[in-house]
Amino acid sequence: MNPSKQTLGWMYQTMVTSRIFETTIEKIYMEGKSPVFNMANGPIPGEMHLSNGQEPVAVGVCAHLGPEDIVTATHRPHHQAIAKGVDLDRMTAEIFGKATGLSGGRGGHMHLFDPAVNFACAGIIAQGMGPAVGAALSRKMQNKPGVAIAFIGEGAANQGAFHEAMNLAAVWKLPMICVIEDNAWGISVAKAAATSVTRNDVRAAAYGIPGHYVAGNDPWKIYEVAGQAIARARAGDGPTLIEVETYRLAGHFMGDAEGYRPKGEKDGLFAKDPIPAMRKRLEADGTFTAAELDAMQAIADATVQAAIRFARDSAEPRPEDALTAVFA
Amino acid sequence: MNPSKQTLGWMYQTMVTSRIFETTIEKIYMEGKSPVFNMANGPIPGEMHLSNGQEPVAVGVCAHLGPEDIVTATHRPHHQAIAKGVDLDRMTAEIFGKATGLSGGRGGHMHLFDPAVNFACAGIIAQGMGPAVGAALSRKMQNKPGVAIAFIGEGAANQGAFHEAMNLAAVWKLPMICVIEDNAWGISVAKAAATSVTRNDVRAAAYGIPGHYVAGNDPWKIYEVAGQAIARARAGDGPTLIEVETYRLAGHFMGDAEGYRPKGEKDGLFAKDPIPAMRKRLEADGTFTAAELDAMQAIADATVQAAIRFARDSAEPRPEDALTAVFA
Amino acid sequence: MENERKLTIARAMAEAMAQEMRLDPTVFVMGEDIAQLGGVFGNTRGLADEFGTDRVRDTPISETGFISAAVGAAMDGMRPVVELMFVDFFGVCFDAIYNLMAKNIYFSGGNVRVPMVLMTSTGGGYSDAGQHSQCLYGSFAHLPGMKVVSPSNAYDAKGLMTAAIRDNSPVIYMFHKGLQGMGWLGTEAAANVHVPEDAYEVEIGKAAITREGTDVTIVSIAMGVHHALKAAKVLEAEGISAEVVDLRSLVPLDRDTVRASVRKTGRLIVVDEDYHSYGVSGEIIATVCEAGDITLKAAPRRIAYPDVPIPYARGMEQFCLPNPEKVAAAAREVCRTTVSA
Amino acid sequence: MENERKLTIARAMAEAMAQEMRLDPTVFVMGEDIAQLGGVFGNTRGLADEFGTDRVRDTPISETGFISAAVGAAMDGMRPVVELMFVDFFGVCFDAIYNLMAKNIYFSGGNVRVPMVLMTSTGGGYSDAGQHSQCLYGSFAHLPGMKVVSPSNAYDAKGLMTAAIRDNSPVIYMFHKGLQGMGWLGTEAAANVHVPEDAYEVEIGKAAITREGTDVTIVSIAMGVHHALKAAKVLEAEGISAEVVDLRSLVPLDRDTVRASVRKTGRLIVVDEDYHSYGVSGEIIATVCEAGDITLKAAPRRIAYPDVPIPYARGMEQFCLPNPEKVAAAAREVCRTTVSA
Ligand SMILES: Cc1ncc(C[n+]2csc(CCOP(=O)(O)OP(=O)(O)O)c2C)c(N)n1
Ligand SMILES: Cc1ncc(C[n+]2csc(CCOP(=O)(O)OP(=O)(O)O)c2C)c(N)n1
Ligand SMILES: [Mg+2]
Ligand SMILES: [Mg+2]
Repeated sequence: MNPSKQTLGWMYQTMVTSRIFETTIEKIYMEGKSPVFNMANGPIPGEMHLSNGQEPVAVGVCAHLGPEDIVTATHRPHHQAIAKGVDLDRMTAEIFGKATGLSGGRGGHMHLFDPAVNFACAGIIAQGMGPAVGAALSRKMQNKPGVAIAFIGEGAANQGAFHEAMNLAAVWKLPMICVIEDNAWGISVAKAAATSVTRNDVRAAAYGIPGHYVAGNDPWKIYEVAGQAIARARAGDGPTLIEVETYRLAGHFMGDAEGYRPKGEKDGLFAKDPIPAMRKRLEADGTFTAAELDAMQAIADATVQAAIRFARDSAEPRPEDALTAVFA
Repeated sequence: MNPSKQTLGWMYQTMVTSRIFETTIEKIYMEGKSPVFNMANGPIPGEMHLSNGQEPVAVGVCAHLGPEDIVTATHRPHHQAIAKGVDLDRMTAEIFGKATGLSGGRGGHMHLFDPAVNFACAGIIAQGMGPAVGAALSRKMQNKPGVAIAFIGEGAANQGAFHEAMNLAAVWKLPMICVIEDNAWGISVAKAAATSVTRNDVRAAAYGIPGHYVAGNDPWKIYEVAGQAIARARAGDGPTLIEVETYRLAGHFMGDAEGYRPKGEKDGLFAKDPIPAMRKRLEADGTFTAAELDAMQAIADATVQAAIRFARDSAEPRPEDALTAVFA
Repeated sequence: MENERKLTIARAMAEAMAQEMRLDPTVFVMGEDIAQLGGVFGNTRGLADEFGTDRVRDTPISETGFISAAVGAAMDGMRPVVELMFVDFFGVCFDAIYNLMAKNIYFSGGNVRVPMVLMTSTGGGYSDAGQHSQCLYGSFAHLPGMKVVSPSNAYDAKGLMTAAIRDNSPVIYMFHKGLQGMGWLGTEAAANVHVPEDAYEVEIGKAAITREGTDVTIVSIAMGVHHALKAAKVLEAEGISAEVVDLRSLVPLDRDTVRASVRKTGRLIVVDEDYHSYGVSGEIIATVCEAGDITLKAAPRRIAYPDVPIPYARGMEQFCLPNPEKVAAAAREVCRTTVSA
Repeated sequence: MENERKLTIARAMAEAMAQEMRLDPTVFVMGEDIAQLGGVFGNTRGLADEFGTDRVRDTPISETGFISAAVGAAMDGMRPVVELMFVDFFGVCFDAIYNLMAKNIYFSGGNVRVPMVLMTSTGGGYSDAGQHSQCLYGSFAHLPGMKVVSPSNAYDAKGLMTAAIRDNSPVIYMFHKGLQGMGWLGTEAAANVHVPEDAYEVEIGKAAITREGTDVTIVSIAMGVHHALKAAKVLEAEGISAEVVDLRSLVPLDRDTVRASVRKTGRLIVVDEDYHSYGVSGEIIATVCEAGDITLKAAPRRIAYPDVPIPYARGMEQFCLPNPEKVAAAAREVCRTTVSA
């Protein structure tokens, strides 16, 4: 299963959008946070988990999805949200804590909800597993189309919720897929120190379902493996477990000194940055010209800058509105 | 690894003790509960989960254990407690809610604690998994001998705690073994309706550890497989996952009408009752004479009757002592 | 009246679910042993026969899995009614409840609905020991984002279940085992009352004055209401007139009804089978005392479960539990004492 | 005095652990990111270097697994100090905490000990949103079998940690992120106080009168104590003398100290960063009102977190949080009002 030219263009442009979004957010996050770094300050307070380096997973999977499909994401949700088509203006406004944000500033960067494209995320490790299973169950019971993807980190595969949800999806043969982004680290703890198996795809055997491991953070391979799993789910053949090797180019969150990384690891990762790599390949195999790719980059940049502007220009929520929207 | 004659005698006698204990308890439990069955009444109130049929698992595993080894059991703990050497008098008194009980009547049949033989149990599904891992960790850190066995039901293998504990035991290579008693049912829910794999031993692959399935509720085979796993653990080679096919001859708890069982299932089970089967084989292969086996049965019976007498004759706890022993 | 149909709470709950399932195809029920077995406490009996095991589905013993799945289904347009067999088991799945189910509406700024009911059994009294006998009312009511109800009788049981299923927000529906109408749990007969056949709602958040009185207000919920009513009867013979307030709902809490009653009687007793400290009993007392316009004739009292795990032995458990005698004794005391003003 | 050694709470906690680890080989520390990283909130910094990663061990993200493992280790003679990174995560592992750790002593009739400490971070104020900013004091304090402490300053932090590690019963040790002395969390400087180098214990279950006063008692814990102290300073200038009670421990609760203070001042304000209803604030008010011998000059007041999930946006979060201004305003009100007796 090879991505079409159009899909490849979408994948590249989406990866670039995500990257530009994050490098822009990264800078803005630091506003008001120097000389003293205090999370509480600046236009974007609180924790900030960047996903740069992990874009291939988001686009390789979401290239197969429509708005009706469901994605549950994690505390590191930007790349997935962007790939799923979450309204970038309102998402950015949410990250700025503005009244125009997806939830009017109640959620913040770890709680982005866009029901229009069936996207949700959460700050608790593996918490999205069950909701993805439930959405898949809902579709199956209602005989409605749609698959549900739960993205988690490799560290989350050691959480009980992972096990319960996978078993449930398998027993009920639901159109659900768990995609594990293996970025080798759960904050400061290396995968090998936390996980009793080298690759989480082998855990599929515990549920009698297919398991796949994709090495190399490669958008093409991710696209292919995800495509098969999603087709399988749409055909009513049940869940799949996919683990993808990817790289976290930034710290766990902003402010992380990353002292736990072995020396030189970061340099190695930057050398493998998937965005220049994809660009190189797209140019080399003649899919797109440099000019076309530059144009995509320009569109991505404009999209992000517009979203930032929207967010900056939006009004703060009324403080007392904190007391509203508890119940539906 | 074949059990010695002495071990076989212990195994048989322990199985018979457990069986006589349960049939006796079964009768006493009904005292005061007719004509109207009300759990609150009689000398033994509350829920009562019988283990008859499942004795081979308890003796096949515990034959390899000494008092220093750790067992965490479940809501269905009698056979395991007896096989582990829990003080039967005080255990019985606890089930009668007496002051002389293992915890002076505070725990009851689902909360039997005998620190002298490192036995504990719990009423929450899979709750004993973590404590077994922790006891194994304690031994490893202190360089003290001992393995920890967590007994659970096949239904418990779908609980998150199972997954987290197995991964932890494997990552830390601890002397811990999980023994799953597969009695085909979790209350009224059949294994196939709850579990995405036919046999839970395949889940060992999710932790990179050995997994074994023992068919036929066979004390000899259980002894052998458990023996290998325990030797492995004692040698420092880490955990094992074992599932044993066994049979629940009674209802889930007393009062269960068992309407969910397919017709004829119970008859089939009684035909496979492991105690007469073991007796037959021990006689047939000349290990013990009928008279010897009768003598064991008589000892078992006397042991149980003495425990019942002890419990019946013991004083009730003082009601106000309910307020004591909250803190150590 | 004599010929009016009486139901147990268990049957009233099942009837409400069945009626809503007939009306609304998105309603479904899920939990352990709720299909073929009809629920360990009888409250889903008959549903699998009528609606099939697709809509009435047994689950694995994976509370985190299926409760968080219910949240996902609810966000996707379904109306799940989920059972946590004993409330005591909330510890294995509380993240799915308090941190997910209860918060997603807020996190979405009200843009998603989470129309689900989590029903769970509470209560002791039959020696089921420390992991099967708790009420934990306070543990749920303390945390924002979920409504919390608990009926004391079958009429309320049906009406609250109907209201809960129709609610677009998550509702915790706590049913006390001793009121279920299951003989094997030694059921309280007074919970079996007339239940109309047609569907109706009991408003979530409205307390009921179950008995009017003038000397002392006894506030409680679920089983405690029956203790209060029995005490009130005894007290009446002694010339003490007790008003009994059945909260029915802890979230929202009908503070107005509680305050109005105490404003009238000047005396307050709270009966709570949940643990004593940091729970329902303290909240009700604080609600009255902080009002500022209520003059108490005696210090408020609470009959609650002491702060100890629930013991197995009958004598010990009964020593700890609230009962009509304890309530009556407290009422006598507060009616004797008068605060020197 | 000027030259006395001051520590942050984070360092005081680490020092207590290190000293106990030197004394007692059974003490060990376990949690996520506590070894090489030294704890996300700095409270285990340096321990892995001194004691190695066998005794200071990073865990997988498996809170149920490692907390229940700690219970097993504690029952087997070890003294684990375990970290739950944010208290907000308690939902994924509460069974291991409230139903296992807290109950095994009782279930065993006192025949086993469970000497373990569960330390966990609490509190908001820096826009970490609804799953990383809660206090949940009441959720832990409500359930029997675990002691619950929370220091407001480094002296108490060290002494309570030492006492907790030496205790044979489980202790929940809650540290407020805003008091940790981690600059990136905008720390409260007044929490950094003199800490003696030698090991010492602060008794679990004893409140402290942090400031004496005569007009109003302000009861709080952890961060709330600093709000109270700041308010007291402002009030002093206005002629209102506030007494500040730092509970330090919620279980056991030092009801005597609270009551004695209110008996003296006649007025009560509770400051609680945990949710308003069914929690700490209600319990403290009830404790005073049910005493029977305390005449209040004004209705008790509470400044607590409203019953809503914690919002992300700065303005919304600050609107909800207790702060010195809200405390001072409430104090002015209660000191103006006098209950008509
Ligand atoms: C239940 C729970 N435990 C711990 C945390 C704290 N935490 C946040 S992110 C994280 C690491 C997650 O690692 P991984 O799943 O690999 O995702 P990554 O951060 O690498 O994307 C941890 C431990 C949490 N949010 N929830
Ligand atoms: C967390 C939790 N969920 C549900 C229950 C109720 N429950 C008690 S026993 C049981 C069935 C257990 O099945 P299995 O593990 O196979 O053990 P068995 O009863 O067959 O021995 C259930 C669901 C419980 N005690 N704890
Ligand atoms: Mg990771
Ligand atoms: Mg079973």
